[in-house]
Amino acid sequence: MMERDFGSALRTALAGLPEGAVESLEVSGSVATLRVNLGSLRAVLESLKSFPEAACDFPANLTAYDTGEEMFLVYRLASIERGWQALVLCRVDRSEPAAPSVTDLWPGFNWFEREVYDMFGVRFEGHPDLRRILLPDDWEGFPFRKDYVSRPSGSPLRGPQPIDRGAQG
Amino acid sequence: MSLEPRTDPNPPTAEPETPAKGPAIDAQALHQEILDLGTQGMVMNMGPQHPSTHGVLRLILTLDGEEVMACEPMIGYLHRGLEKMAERRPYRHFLPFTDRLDYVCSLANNLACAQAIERLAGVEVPERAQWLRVALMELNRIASHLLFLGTFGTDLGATTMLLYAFREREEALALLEAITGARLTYNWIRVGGLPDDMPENWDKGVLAFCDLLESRLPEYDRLLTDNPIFRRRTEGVGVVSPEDAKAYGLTGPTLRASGVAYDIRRWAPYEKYAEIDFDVVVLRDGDTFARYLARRLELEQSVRILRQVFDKLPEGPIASKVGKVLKPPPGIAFSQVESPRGELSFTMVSDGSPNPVRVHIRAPSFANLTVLADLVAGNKVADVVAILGSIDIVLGEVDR
Amino acid sequence: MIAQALENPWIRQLVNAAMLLAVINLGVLVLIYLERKVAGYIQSRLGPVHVGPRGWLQSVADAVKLVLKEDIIPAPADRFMFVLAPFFVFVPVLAVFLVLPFSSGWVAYDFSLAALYVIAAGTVAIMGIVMAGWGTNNKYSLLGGLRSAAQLISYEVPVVLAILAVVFFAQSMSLVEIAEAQRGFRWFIFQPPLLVAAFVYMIGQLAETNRTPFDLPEAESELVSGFHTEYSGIRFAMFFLAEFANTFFASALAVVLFFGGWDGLPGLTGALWLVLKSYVLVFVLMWIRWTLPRVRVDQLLGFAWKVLVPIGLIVVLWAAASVVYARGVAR
Amino acid sequence: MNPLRTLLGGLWRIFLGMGLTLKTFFRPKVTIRYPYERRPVSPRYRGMFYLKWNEEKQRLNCVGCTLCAQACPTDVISMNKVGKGTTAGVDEFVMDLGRCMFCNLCVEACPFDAIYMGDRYEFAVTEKEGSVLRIVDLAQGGPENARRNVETLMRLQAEAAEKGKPGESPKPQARPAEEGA
Repeated sequence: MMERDFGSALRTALAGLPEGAVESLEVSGSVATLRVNLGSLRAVLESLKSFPEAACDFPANLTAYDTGEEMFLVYRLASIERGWQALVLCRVDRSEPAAPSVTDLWPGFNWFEREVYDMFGVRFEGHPDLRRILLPDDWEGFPFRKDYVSRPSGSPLRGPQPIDRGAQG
Repeated sequence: MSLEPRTDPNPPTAEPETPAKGPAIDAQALHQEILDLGTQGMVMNMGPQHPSTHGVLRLILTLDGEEVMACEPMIGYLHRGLEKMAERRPYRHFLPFTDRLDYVCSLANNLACAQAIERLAGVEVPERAQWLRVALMELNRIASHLLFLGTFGTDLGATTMLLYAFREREEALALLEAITGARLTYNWIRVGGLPDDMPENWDKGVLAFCDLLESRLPEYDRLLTDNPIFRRRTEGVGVVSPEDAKAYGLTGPTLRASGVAYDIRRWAPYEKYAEIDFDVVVLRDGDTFARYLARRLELEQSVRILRQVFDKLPEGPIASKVGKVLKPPPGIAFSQVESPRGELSFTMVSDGSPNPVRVHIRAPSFANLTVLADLVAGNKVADVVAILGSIDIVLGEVDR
Repeated sequence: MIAQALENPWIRQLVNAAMLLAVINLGVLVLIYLERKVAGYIQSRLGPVHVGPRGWLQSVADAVKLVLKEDIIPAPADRFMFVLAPFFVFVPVLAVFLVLPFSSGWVAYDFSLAALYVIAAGTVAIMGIVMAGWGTNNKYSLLGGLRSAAQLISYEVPVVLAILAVVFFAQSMSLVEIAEAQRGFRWFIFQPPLLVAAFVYMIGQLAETNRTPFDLPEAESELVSGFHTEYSGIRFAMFFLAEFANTFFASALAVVLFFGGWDGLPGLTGALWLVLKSYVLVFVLMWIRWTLPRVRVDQLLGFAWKVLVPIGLIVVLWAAASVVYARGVAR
Repeated sequence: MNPLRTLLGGLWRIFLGMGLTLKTFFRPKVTIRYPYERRPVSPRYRGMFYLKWNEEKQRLNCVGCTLCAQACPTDVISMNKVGKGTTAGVDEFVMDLGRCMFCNLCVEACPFDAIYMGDRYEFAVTEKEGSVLRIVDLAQGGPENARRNVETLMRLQAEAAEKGKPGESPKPQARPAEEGA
């Protein structure tokens, strides 16, 4: 029962979007997985939040992952009242990663976006203060990209190894 | 890694250089210049090495006397790159690393990580193991909340509270040591269950501890909860409205103190929480006292849960068979666990190889810390310590 | 030869002063040990046990350690203020012991305006603390120093009012006469107005000696340790001793003002009664310290001006009225 | 509420708190005076490692199968295997404790009941090299057992050589824990 009305609520919420916006949508249990293309990412997220049926107003998680060939953004939004959550996946161009910032919709994602920028180099347009959050400000390269080369710093006994900062991402 | 000191993002404004030694000082201009100067806030560093930042958190406070005009938290001093390390090891080798995330409640991290792998690889966990996992979670939650009571009391000056809370926490750690062998970094949850069964009459030890704790809770109330000075220091300080709490992605007691009923044990029940009868502690005021009281009342709920676990504990295997090399099918999965600090979630991506493509750790302390900067502005220095203490963060899981 | 040297008044006063200094420092060492033991027992732990029999020599070991430890003067510090500050805090505390009557004969100097002298000498310490706060050129110490200036000044007023009420009853400012007026168990604490005055006095002295719940200037959890963060070695020892000597003096003065000074059952000599009673009061101060949390700065000042000072004024009026009424009836 | 009542109410609750601290003042204390008294340690305590000594066979159980080394997330264990089949054993077993997390994965992975974590928790060292433990430090019963182990292995190898047949591979003894990670 839960899946049917969550699925229908999502479809009504996303009805107003252009055709190619949502590439795929499956619902299993209380989690809906949407694949969205970058162009209409912002529109999908806005409708997920504002549409009364979907009402995904809780910013549960935002991260990214890089498989070496493609890079994906992963948004997880929950609706506390209705008890379901939406997992939104969106492919991002690896060489020039950029995405619309959603800090105005969910202030909670401010630091999450800064961390994704810090680790993957995804530039979030519209982010109030896009700086590195975990690494020192003058760190070169984005460590979590698969093409970031850094040999391990050696075991304490073998002494510090010269750290090769690796080819820039 | 560059070792020179980090550049200060907002260096104090440069001194206006004194006007050149002209023949006559233009009094009017000088006077105007002094007026324009206005009160220049004193930029002060609280941390990263400070008695009450609960770890290596650095707060750049701009003070106007005792008032805090602006605060910018700087994190990353404890960043070890755990998520990158996970990509270089087989799935199950990463489990011991998760103890070092939220080192105050490491069993919650173990469970979140194991649960993510189990969901990714479709591994079933036997009944008995699920019940024992619930017992371990609640015991670890009690130990973590006791540590909170102690350090929060010390932050506000009541150092005796630390000794009383740690006296009870010692009993909990002894019980956890009896079953896992370790006192802090347990690493005692495996993919598919537990490494070993509980020693015999361990349950009697836990029930005895529950009675002891229940007899000591009224003492904590007399020392802190009902103390007028403690009330005056915490009531009405750092209020978070339910809308802001949700918008900032706060979770755990910090969110529930503002009136939002979001507890993963009831919202998306995992292990055996669906079959356990307990109340989710939800308060209304959203101030520092409410956050303290939320954790104080959760202690009673955890005791209630522990008592139910042992009379429903079935016989049976303690772990399910998992092959020598674990290769989950390609895909993405995430786990959700209610750690004492909030929703702890591991998101894992697999491409079928023995090593994960990506392991992301959604740490509750990281999300809860975002609200600190806005909460603290306008309060006093003493309140900064109280508010930070009431959010109860652990830097291990903030920096990962 | 010694007896002949003692005739010369200067030598006698010097010996007298040296003896007083020794008694105070010894008392403070005992006090430090007592504080750590009481803190331990309240927190269900043992406190110092290793150094000496049952840990008695612990404070001696602390003192020796502090003296031998290298005392560092931080580079950016204002050397002159940094070095001078401990003396400004330590000396007034010792100076104030001058007028404390251990028993009828045992007083260094029976000053007729002793009460006024005590208050005046006490305020010099405020300058010392602010000098320390400013001198170390460290932001935490500055905050600690300014906080304590505000705190000491605002809690000076209730203490003065309480002492004033006592002076009305004793009709004299000399501590010896105040104590004399209470001989034969007619302690001032049993007079209703002075009971409230004692309450106001004790809370005021809690703040004067920077003890919890008013230990803001050295709030560990906020300001690392306030004005004496950068001090180490002998200079820190002076601050440390000053604080404990001040605590002892505050309770000894309370005993003289309200609990009859050296008046006690004939068993012991007068002085021992005074010391015994003040140690009981010191125990109460420690007991409060290890139970209550710390107040915030604005609450601290608000409590002083909005609660303690009004009560103090009422007590003074009430005391004056009851003295006049008693005099009227007597005549 | 009128101010007098709040003041008195507050005072009363402060006295309640002080009553508690006074009661604890007279209650028995919880201090364990380490090093004179020690806290009892549970049988499953994960302290310093030791290689189990087999009394009848006069050798260490370890056959050098490196399963524990593979199970270790931080490559703490390295060993030098001698002999083959039933005469297999180790004459050197190095554990670099500087990298060890005491996570117990090696003990669970060992099918030959050879490596355990004991109850000793005082093994601080003054320099980094001190944290690298050799077989002489790890063998249960001290360094001479390490020596005897090597002697037994040499003897077994000599007997196997002159009988001319390599022993078949060692069967894992019965072991309570299930097949580990």
